[in-house]
Amino acid sequence: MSSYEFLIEGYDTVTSAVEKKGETFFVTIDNKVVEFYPSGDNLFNAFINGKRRLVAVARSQNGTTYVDIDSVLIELKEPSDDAFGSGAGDAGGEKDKVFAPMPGKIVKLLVAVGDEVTEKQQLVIVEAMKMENPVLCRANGKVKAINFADGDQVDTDSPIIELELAKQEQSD
Amino acid sequence: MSSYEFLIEGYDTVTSAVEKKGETFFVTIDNKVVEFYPSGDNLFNAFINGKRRLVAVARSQNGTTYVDIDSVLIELKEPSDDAFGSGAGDAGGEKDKVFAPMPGKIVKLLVAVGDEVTEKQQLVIVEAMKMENPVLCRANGKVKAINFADGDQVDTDSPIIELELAKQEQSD
Amino acid sequence: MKQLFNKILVANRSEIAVRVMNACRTLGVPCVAVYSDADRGSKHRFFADEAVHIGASPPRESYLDIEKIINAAKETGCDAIHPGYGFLAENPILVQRCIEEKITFIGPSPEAIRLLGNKVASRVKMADAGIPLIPGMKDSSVDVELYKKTAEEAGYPVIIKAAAGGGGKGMRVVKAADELEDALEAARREAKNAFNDDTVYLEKYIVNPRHIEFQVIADTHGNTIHVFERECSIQRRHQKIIEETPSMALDDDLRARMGADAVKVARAADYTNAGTVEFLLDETGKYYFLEMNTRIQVEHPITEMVTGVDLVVEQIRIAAGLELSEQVRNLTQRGHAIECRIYAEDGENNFMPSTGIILHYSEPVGPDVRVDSGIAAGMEVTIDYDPILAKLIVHAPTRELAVRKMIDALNAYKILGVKTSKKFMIDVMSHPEFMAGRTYTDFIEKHMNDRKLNLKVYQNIAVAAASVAAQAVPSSGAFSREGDTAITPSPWQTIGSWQIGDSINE
Amino acid sequence: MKQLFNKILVANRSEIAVRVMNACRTLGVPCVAVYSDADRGSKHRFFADEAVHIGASPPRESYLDIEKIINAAKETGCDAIHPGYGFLAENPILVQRCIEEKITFIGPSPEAIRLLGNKVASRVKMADAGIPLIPGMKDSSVDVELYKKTAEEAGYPVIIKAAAGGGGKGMRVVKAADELEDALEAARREAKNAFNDDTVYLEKYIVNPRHIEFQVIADTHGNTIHVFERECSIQRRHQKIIEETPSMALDDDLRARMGADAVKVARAADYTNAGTVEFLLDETGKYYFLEMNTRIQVEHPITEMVTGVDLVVEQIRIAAGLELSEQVRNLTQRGHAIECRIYAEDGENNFMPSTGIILHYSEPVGPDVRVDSGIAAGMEVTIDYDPILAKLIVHAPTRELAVRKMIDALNAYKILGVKTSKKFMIDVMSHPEFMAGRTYTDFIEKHMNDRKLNLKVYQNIAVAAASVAAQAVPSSGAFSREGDTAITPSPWQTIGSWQIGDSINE
Repeated sequence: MSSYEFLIEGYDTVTSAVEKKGETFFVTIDNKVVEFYPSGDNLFNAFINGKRRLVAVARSQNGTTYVDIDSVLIELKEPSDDAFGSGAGDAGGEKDKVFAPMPGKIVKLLVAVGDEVTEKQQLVIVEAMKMENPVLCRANGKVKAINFADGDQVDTDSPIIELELAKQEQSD
Repeated sequence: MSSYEFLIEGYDTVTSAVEKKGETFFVTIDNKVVEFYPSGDNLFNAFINGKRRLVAVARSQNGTTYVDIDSVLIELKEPSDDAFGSGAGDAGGEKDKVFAPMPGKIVKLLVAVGDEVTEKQQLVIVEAMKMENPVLCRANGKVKAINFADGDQVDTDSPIIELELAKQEQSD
Repeated sequence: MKQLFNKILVANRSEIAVRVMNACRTLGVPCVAVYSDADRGSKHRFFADEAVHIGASPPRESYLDIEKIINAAKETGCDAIHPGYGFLAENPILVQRCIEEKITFIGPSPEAIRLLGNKVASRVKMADAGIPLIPGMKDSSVDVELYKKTAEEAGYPVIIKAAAGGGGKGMRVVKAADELEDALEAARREAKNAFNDDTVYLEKYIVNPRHIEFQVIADTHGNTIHVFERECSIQRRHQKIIEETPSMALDDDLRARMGADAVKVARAADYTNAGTVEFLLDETGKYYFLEMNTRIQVEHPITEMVTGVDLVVEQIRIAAGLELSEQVRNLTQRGHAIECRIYAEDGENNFMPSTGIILHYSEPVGPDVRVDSGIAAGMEVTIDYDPILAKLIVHAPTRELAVRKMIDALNAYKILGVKTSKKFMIDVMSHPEFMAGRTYTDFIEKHMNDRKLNLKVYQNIAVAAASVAAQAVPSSGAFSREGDTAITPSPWQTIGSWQIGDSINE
Repeated sequence: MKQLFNKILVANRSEIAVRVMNACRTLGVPCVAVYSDADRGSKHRFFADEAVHIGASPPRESYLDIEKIINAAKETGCDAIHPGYGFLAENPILVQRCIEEKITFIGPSPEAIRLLGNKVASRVKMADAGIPLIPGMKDSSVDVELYKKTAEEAGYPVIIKAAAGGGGKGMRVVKAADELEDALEAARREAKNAFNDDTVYLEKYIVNPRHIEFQVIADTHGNTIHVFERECSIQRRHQKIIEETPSMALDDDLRARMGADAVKVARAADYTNAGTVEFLLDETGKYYFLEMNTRIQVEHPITEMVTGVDLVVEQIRIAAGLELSEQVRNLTQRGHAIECRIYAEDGENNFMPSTGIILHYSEPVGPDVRVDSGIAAGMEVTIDYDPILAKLIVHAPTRELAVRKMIDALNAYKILGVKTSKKFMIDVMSHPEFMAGRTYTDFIEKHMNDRKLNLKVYQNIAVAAASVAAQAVPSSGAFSREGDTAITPSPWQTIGSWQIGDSINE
C-alpha cells in the first residue's frame, strides 16, 4: 500500500491510501473506497458508490497531473519550493496581476493607470488564434501599472496590467 | 544506423538498414527506401513507391514479431538454437507430423496406420470452440503412426498422426 | 421522459453485451454486466454501470446458468433482462423464470420461442399459414429408412439439420445415398454436443441458393412490420462471414412479397419484439421459409445503417410496452451496408481457431464506419467462447462504394496476436463474381478454394517493419511488462539474425 | 465504376482534411495532403495517400498560398482540389486559377462565390428574387452618419457586420446610439485583420432570434434540392458550439416554406455543389435571409446523420459532372442529430484559447456516435490555426435521447493537456430551457452567465485518480519520453505531498 497527502486549496489536507490487487487499485479516502480498473492507457473505470465513471489521468513531465472526470478537468501540481502552501497556481493566486491567456497581440487597452476596476470588467483585448479575446478582471481594485501598449506582442509570463486589490479581496 | 539480417524461408538472406531522422524511420532494403512514420502505438504509415500503407507491428515477449500489412499477417521469429536455419516454424516444416490446431477433443480419426494420404485430405476431426475442425493433410504420404484415439484430449505440442512423406515432398 | 426501466441486466458478454449497453445508455437506463472468471478483464464488464461476477469460465457455470442470471438481476435491482444473441437468448426457461420473478424479458414470449425454436413444429405451423417450405420430412425420426425414403423422394442432394439448431451446428449436406448414414451420425453427435438434443431432420438441399433474411419487429399493440432484407450468402462451413443489404437478388416486387411473408410468419407465431425470418432463395426466384430466429442477430447493424433505426433501442421500447413509432413504420432503404465478421481464426489455414494474447489492437474510424467489438489490447482470446472478436460495418451510397469502404476498413482494423480472416474476406469481396452480385451460399467452396496468398509481395515491407520495430517498439505482453527482454540495439553495432515465418499452408 | 478523378488534392488541414479524405476513400480516388511546418506530425498528413510540404506555419505562407496549392496539385498529378472550409474555401481566385490549370475545383463557380461572398451584393440579388431580408443598409459606406441614420430608421439594437465576413469575425451588436462609433471601429479593425477587407454594413438586430440554416445541393444538370435544416442557435461570441437537426422551431409548413426559399436562393445565384443558406428566425415565425455559405460547413455531419447522405461524396460526384441520384432527391429526416464542437479553449474561464501538448487522447465509440477529428496524443496545439480540435456527432430516435447520448459521448471523449468546453456544453444541454427547445442565439449570455462549477464534488475522485496515477501511469511527453522522472513509489514507504490546483476563475 502507498499513501499520498494532498493539500487542497482552501480546504483541508486529504490523505489517500492506494492498494493494488491484481489489476485493480483500491483507493481509500475519508474511509471510503474507490475502485479503479484500468481501461486502456491513462483510462480507468472508477466505481464510486456503484456508479461507473470513466476517468482519464495523465502526468506531464513537469509533474502536473491532469484528471478528467465527467468532463471536469482538474489539475494537480506536485509541490515546488515556492508554490507549495502559498496558494499559487494558474488562477488561484496573483489576482493582482493580469496576464495574457496566451501569446498574442494587444489590440486595445481598455483601462488607464488609476482607474477603479471591478471583477469581470474587461481590461484589455488580446488577439490570438484569429479571435479578439477580452481579458477580464478577477478581483475588485485599482490599476497600479500598465506594462504594454496597443499593438505590442505579449507572452504569458509578463503581466500586462498590475492592480492594487481592494481590501476584502486580499484575504480571499 | 542499425542493420538487421533476415533469413527468409525458401528465399535468400535479406539485409535491412534503419536510419532514424526526427520521428521518421528510413529503411533501406535492396537499395530501395521505405519510410515509416509513427502513427500511434505500434502503428506506422509506411510510404512505399508513393503509396501509403498502414502497418501494425508488435513484438511478443518470446521474440516473435507480428506485422499486419494490407490485412496480411506475417510472423517473424527471432532465431532460437534449434529453429534457426532448419526451416522450422508453425507451418513451414514438419509436414510429416499432424498437430491439433489448438487444444481440443478428438472427435473422429479418419485414417488408419498404413493408409496412403494426399495433400488436403481430412485426417482427423478435432472439436474446439464448439466447432468440429477437420485437420488437413499438408503433403502426400503414408500414415506411419497414430498417437491418440477418438475422445482423447489433445494439446498442440504432441503430434496426433505421424506420416512418412512421399519422396517429392521431402525436398520441398 | 420517464425512464423505461429501472435497470437492465445484460445476460451476455463481449461485443453484443457492449452493443446492448450502448442502447441502454441511449435510453438513459443504467445497465448491469455479468461476467465469468475468464471475463474479469473484459470490455463488457467495464462498460456497464455495475458488474456481477457469476462464476467460472465454462458457459454452463456462468452465462448459461439461469439461476445465476436471475439472482444477479435481483441483487442489483434490475427489472429487465436483455439476453443478446447465443447463450440464453432463445431459451424459453429463462423467459419463464423472468415472468415468475416479475422481471421483463426483452424479447418474445416463451410460447413464441418454443414454437420457433423447434424447426419441425414451426414448419407445420408455417405450412398452415401458407408460407412456402422446402420439401422434406414432416417430423423428426430415429428411423434411418425414413431418412433414406424422404431423400429419394425429394431427390439428392439433401440436408440434415438439428431440430434445436442454429449457426451451422449439426448440419450436414448429403450428396449421395451412400453418405447418408455417416452424415446422420455426425449431425446427431454435433447436435447433441451443441444443444444437448440430438433430434435431427432431413429436407431437400437447394442448389445454388441465396440466404436471404428479413428483419421483423412487432410491438405488443398489434403492429408487425419488416425492416427489409439482409443477404447472408457468404458463409464458410454454414457460418456467415459477410452480410449485406440490400440484396442484389431482390427487385421491388420480390422484396415486397418476401417481406409480406416475413410479417405473416411473425403474426402466425404471435411474435413480439425483434426477430428474423430466414429464407432460401433459389436461382429461379422461388423462396422457401427456413426458420425464424427469436433474437437480435449478429448482423443487425447493416439493417440499422440503411434504415437509421436502432433495433436494440426498439427492442427495449417494445418490451416496455410502447407502440412502434410512426418514424419506424415508414422506412426506406438508403444506400448499401456491409458487415464483415472478425473471427479468431486463421483465414490462411482452413479457418482453424486461433487463440492468444492481443498484442496490438486498433479500429478504423470515420463517417459511416462502425465497429462493434468486445476486445482490447492485452486481452487473451481463449477457447472458452464463441470466436467472434468484432464486427466491421460500413455504409455507402452504392454497393461498389461500400465494398471499397469495407476493404479500407479491414486494412485499418489491426489486431496482432491472434489470426483472423481479414485478407480472406478482402479476397472474397474483390472476386469478380462477388462484385457482380452473384453471391450464393456455395460461393467460398466454389470460388475461393484455389486461393493462394503470395507472401513474396509483402516480404520486404515485413522485413522493414520488423527492423523498425526492433528499434522503436517495445515488446508487448498483456498488461504487464515484467520480464521484458526486448532487444533494443544501439546504432551501428547490431547485426541481428531473424527468420521470417509465415502461416501459409503451402 | 470509372474513377471520378485521377487524384484529389485536399487543400486544408486537421479534421476537415481527414473528413474529405474519407470521402475520397469511399469513392476510391487517391488523395493528397498538403501540410505546413507546424503540421509535420499532423493526422491529416498521414491519413492521405501522399503528402506535400507547402511551407511555414503561418497560413499566408502555406494554406492560404494559392500558387503553392496549385503547384502541389500539378506536381502530384491531381486533377481536382477540395478546399474544405476556411482558408481558401470561399476564395474565387483559387477557383479561377483551377480553371486556368484545368483542375476541377470541388465547389461552386467563381461567379457564385463572388456574388454570395459579398453580403451587400447578395442582399440586392436576393431581394430581387423575393427572399425576405432584414431591414438595413442597402450598401456599405464609409459615412458614419449613414450608419447612424439607418440605425435610427431600423431601430436599435442594430448589428454591424463585415461584408467579407463569416464565423462571427468583424461582427458587433450595438444597443444604443452612443456605442455605434466604437463598434464600427472595432468591426472594421477585426474585418481588416481577418479578411484584409474592412468593408462593413449595418442592419436591424433581431431580438431573440434563432439561427436556422438549410443545406442545399445542386448538380450541373439543373437539379437543386435542400437537405433540411440545421439549428445553430447555441453560440458564444457569435461562434457556433452546439448544432442540432431537426430544429424544434420548425413545423412541416415552415420547414417547407424556408426550404423552398433556400432552393430559390441557390437558383438565384446559379449555384452548384453543396452550400448553406442561413436564416434568422424570429419569435413570431418570420424569417430573414442572412447569407449563403459557399462551402461544406463544420456542422454538415448532423445533416448526414439524419438523412444518410454523404455530403462530401455528393460534392465530389457533382464536381465530376454526375447528376443527383434518385436516392438523394427523395430524403426524409430520421431521428435527431446533435454536434458539439470541441475547441481548444477554457470553458471555465471565458473561453480563453488553450494551447499545449496533448498528453492523453481517446474518443467515444459505438453505434450512432461519430467523431471527426484531426488530432492525436503527442500533438501540440498551437496558436497558429483555428482552435477546433474535433467534432462529436450523435444520432438517436428523439431529441431527448440524442442529448443524453451526447452527454455520454462528451464524458467518454478524453483529452488531457489542453482545455475544452466539454463541461460547459454539458451544462448547456442539461439546462431546462435547452431541454424545452428554447434555443435562441442569446442562450449562453442569458442562461449560462451565472454558471458555477462546484469542484468540491470531484475533489476526492481527483485525489484518488492522482494517487493511482502516481503509482500506475508514467508521465507523458509528446512522442519522446526522455528525461522522464516519474515518481514510482514503492509500497509502504511513500508519503507524497501534493497540491490540488484548478482552473476556475473564482
